[in-house]
Amino acid sequence: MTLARETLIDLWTRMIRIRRFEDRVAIIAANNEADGFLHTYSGQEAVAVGVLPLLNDGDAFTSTYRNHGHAIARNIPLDGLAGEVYGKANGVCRGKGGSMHVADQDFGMIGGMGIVAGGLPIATGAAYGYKYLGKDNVSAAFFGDGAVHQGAWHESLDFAALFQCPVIFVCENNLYAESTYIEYHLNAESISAMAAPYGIPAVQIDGMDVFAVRDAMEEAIERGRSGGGPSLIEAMTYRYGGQYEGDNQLYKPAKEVTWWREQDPLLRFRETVDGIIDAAELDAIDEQVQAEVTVAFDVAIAAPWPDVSELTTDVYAPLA
Amino acid sequence: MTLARETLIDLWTRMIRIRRFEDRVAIIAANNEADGFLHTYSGQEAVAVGVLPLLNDGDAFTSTYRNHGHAIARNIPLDGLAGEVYGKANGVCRGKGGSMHVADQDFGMIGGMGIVAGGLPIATGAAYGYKYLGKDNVSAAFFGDGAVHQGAWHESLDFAALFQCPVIFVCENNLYAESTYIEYHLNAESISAMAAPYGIPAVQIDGMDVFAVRDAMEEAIERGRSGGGPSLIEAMTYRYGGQYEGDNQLYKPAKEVTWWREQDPLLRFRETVDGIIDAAELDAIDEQVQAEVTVAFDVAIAAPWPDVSELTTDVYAPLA
Amino acid sequence: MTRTLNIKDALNEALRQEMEVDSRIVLMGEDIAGGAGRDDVNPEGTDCWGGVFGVTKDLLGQFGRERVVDTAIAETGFVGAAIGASLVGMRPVVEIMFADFIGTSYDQLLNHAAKLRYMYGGKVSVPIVVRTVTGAGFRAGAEHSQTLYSLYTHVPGLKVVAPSTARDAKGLMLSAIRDPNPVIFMEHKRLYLLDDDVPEEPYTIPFGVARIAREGSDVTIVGVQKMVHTALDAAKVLAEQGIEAEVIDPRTYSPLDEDTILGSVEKTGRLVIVDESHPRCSLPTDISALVADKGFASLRSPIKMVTGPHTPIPFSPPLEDAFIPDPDQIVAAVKSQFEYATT
Amino acid sequence: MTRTLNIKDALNEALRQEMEVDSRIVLMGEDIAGGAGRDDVNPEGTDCWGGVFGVTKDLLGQFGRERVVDTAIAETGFVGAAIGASLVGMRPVVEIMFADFIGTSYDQLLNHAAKLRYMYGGKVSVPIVVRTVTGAGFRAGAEHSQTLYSLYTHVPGLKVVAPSTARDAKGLMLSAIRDPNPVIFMEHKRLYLLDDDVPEEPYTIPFGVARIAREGSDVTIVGVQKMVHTALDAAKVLAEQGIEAEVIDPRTYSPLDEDTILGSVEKTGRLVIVDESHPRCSLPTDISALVADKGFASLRSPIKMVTGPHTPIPFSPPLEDAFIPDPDQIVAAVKSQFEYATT
Ligand SMILES: Cc1ncc(C[n+]2csc(CCOP(=O)(O)OP(=O)(O)O)c2C)c(N)n1
Ligand SMILES: Cc1ncc(C[n+]2csc(CCOP(=O)(O)OP(=O)(O)O)c2C)c(N)n1
Ligand SMILES: [Mg+2]
Ligand SMILES: [Mg+2]
Repeated sequence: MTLARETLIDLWTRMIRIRRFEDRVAIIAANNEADGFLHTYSGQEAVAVGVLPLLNDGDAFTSTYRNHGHAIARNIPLDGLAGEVYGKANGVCRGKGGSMHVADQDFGMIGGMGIVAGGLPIATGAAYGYKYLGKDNVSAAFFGDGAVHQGAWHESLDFAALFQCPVIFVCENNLYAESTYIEYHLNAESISAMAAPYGIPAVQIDGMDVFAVRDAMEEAIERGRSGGGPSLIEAMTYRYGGQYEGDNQLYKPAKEVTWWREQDPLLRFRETVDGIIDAAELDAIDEQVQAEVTVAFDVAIAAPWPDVSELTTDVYAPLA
Repeated sequence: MTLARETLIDLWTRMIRIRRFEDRVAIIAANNEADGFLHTYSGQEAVAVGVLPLLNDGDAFTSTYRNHGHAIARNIPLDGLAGEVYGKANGVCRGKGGSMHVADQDFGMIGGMGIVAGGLPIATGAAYGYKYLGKDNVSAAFFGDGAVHQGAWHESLDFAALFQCPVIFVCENNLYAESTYIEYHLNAESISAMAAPYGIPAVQIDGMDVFAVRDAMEEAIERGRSGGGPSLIEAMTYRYGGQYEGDNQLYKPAKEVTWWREQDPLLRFRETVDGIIDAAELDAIDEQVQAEVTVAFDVAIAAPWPDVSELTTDVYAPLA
Repeated sequence: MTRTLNIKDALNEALRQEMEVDSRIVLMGEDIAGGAGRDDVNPEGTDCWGGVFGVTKDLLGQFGRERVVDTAIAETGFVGAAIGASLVGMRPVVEIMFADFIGTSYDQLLNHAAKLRYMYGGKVSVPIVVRTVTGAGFRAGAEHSQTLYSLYTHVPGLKVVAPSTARDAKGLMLSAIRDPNPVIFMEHKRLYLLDDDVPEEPYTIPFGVARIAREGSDVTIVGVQKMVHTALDAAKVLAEQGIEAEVIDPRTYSPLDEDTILGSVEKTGRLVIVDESHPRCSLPTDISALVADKGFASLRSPIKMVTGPHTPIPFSPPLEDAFIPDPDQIVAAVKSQFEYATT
Repeated sequence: MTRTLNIKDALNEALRQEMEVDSRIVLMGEDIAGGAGRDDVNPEGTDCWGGVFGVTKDLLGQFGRERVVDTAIAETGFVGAAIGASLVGMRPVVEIMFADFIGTSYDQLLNHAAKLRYMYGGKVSVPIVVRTVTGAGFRAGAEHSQTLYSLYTHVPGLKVVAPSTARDAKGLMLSAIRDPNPVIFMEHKRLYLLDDDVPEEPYTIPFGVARIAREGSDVTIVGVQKMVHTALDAAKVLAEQGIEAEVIDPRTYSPLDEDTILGSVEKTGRLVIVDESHPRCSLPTDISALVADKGFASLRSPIKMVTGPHTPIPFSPPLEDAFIPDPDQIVAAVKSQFEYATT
């Protein structure tokens, strides 16, 4: 383990924060305490936390409807995130976006997008912009295993390759697109194999191992910043929740669930740092994070609704 | 040469008919005798004639704006084609389509489509339909080298592979997408290489050699009819005209033009059949074809315009 | 024989009944059965989803994966494939999961489904049905709540249908499947559970014939899909105040039953159109313009439109509620017309 | 200082002048320079196309391939990339070669360009310009002749601009580029060669301000883009018959200058709207509905719309000519209004 102790603690903190936040979201959903489609990220923590802390200020990324984990991995404050889940005035988007459209550009998070593969052209364009403007920033685009069939997916990789944009395409391959199993819909050997015709370097990695993700991301970022163009990372992972809360997941074999639960990214992290960091220390962080989550939701619940006048604001930016 | 003499004569007749028809179209365009964008097929004859005579009754194909050659290779009568170029009532589409939208389903020609890659999903669906209906038909989809960047291209190959549709994707790689050279825009080694992730068998062939095209098509058709799913053929070819008539083609190096002119499909055909068919016989067919073309255009010129009342017909099919 | 069914189940029944008698019909879409690739896990013939809203529930069990086809997430691919399949003799019914996703397949509808017949001189037709889900009020945010009726209605060659009751849903779906043209069939997500008396046997409702949801003599209110019900609520309030509203549900937007609307306005002299869509170049403007031309002589007061604002649809519950027209706004619009008449 | 320029050249000048002072601007599109990958063949800095209609001609020579970027044929890719680039500080101006191709990139405009600012609580803006080419009359057939103004105007978050003169084209283009919002800039292919006096120096024309192309007191005719000129032709004929038409060019459809239209109708009492688009859920219905509500009291006769029919656009020259509204139809519409007034 070559990482500094404080980095390890930081990775753990972000991962456990995602898990505890989503635990709460699942309860809220089960109790019908919040509206809308809620897509939880539990199980996939190692991907967000392997990727996102490595972005610099000025870098950017696009996310999907399954974005809480991405927001938390970027240290977007939990109360604003909880507020957005409810649609409260304290939400990061003042409640206008909701759970599927969390965004905070101050943290590089262009935003959560509800259209499958819809964010990829935009992340690609951000990278194009960096290159044009002479900045050494990179962008990242998260997408799922189901997104590779979209025309937008193809056109993004195509554009990125043509103009050698420093964008990193991060596939969270959790084996399911809604209720559809990957072996049904994927024509290729793997998603990383699909990058070949574009000449985009691609790797398939263990997405339950935050260190493996981080290594792949470091390589991709290095490539991007040094003018080497786009990369694709296929992180094999698993979502514990349904497509959204309420999905009964009849399509998942029990054995598969058990196997992946044994790969739990938090568990794997504990194993890796065994002997370096005391379990009690990790537990203490967990407890502290749980308190944070409670406070965040308390704040959100107490927060006012946006004023109805906000319905018609923010449609157009004012002329300079 | 294992092909029967009459087949050879037939191939020659269709190829020279395309060339002579397009010669006339070029003159018409130069003299401003017909309206609209006119995309000629000269130089690419071996592709259409290698592919299309092999389709059976009940098979179908989609074409592009550059479709005269495809229509002629299917033996669609020249007068209806010439009429369509003018927009006359005797046109195959009664003048409503025009040069870019030639169609005659009685000949399996679903039609010419003006949207790059727009026909691919439709040809794929026709093949899907054949399979569902238990027919052993196949479909084909023509597209250019520029079309591979479209989302629709990707989604078509993807769908065809997923459902193992008996569709043959025929790329007419003439090195240019409008004025843009293939080495600028293509990320892959070749277009045939782009089929790999879909698991679609693909070949790159000499598209100036009608026999090479025919061989590849025979193999693809055999695959399709026997349940082996889709295929892709990349035929390397060259268009002698501009993107459309009037394009001054400043982007083509003279050397390149000369080289490809030496590969002329008619010339190549003559070389191949040298010793089997007398040059004089081929010349005689050429002359006869020229007379046919003259008659077809005479008919078209003499034909009436569609009645203005036709403006509002054919929008909706009547209820049964 | 009629029973009570909700819209979801009425649509399901229409699909089932027609599939039973016409083997050319296949259903295609994302997770319309569900569990594709996992038939080892699901008990034989069980669909684990049956569509996000359950409209295609249990059809897999009866018809199998050949006819209830889960696709990849590739709307251009499968909408285009449906067009192609229809050209060789099939009758595909495809689902675009949310109307908001129109942009991912719009070219296939705009330039192909809608135009092939015309461009090709009347020789072909494209008998497909595109089912899609409209509407706000589900807390689904800006990209899963739009209606977008006008984006389809503008396009010659498409037919556009949007039922507001279960009885209409079944009859219109059967008409849609049997229609030889491309039909966009719009289902409102907040109406799926609405009950109505629905005949058991198959029946069709012709396109281009509006339904008069309530008769009245004082004002005509045209409701667009879910807004039919909001208009009926408003009509009750108005009735208490002595104003009898006639509420019209056009049911199909292309073709539009112009005569029923014009006839009603001739009787009432007043027109209010209610739609949750954005206001610009919309169905309300379409209907208003119709009447401002052909029904002008009957009009006694300004034509009022009650619509969503020119803003994306917000997630936040109070904002979304404010986005959607409510009965009060309709009542106020009607009242303004009566005040106008007396000034 | 003004000189005579046509619309094509006025647009070219606007792009050039703004690119000279703002290095954040890049142009992107298919063959907007031309000859990409063949710079060995073309004399240094020569574009062999400069766009299909030559609007971007010679800009390559001045700005190079870094700023005049030929893309692959992938509208979703490059429109989306423009959105992303705008978010990190660029000002992309992209070309969708024909408005008909909207379907290949519509999702990026509908759900992203138009909505990001709103969904994300006002923190971002998307300063892109999407140039595209509209209109019939070029014998370009059903898939290269549409206008489709309403498909953009319906969408909150987009601005929609469509100049009908060279002076407006230049001033509106400069406003479009400087606007912090996504602007759809629609250029009519049959107007490119139309001359006008155009100031040499850069200038802007604000959005939402209509141009009164002709003053008149008897009837208001609103012309949509090219139809402004057809309306002016009709106005001449009408003038000979003693009817003075006021002809209004809204210039921008979103935002729309409601006041100028309402003010004119207040004066004239009659409204005719002329548009070559398909009639349903269109700009004419939008404008008619506006006046049938807010201008009702001024109206002396039915609002008439002169539009293309509800059919795809035919290729055949006489059919296409019949598709496009002509001055006679406008005159007839106005006459019908005067006859109405006297019955
Ligand atoms: C264009 C489009 N089509 C369909 C949907 C509906 N939809 C939302 S999520 C989803 C599945 C996506 O699966 P995947 O890409 O694997 O992402 P995951 O949810 O597993 O992270 C689908 C089909 C959508 N949002 N956008
Ligand atoms: C979606 C779309 N984008 C752009 C165009 C404009 N366009 C027409 S032909 C063409 C070039 C196509 O090149 P290629 O696919 O190589 O075909 P070729 O003409 O060489 O046969 C372009 C860009 C179009 N018709 N459709
Ligand atoms: Mg997935
Ligand atoms: Mg080409």
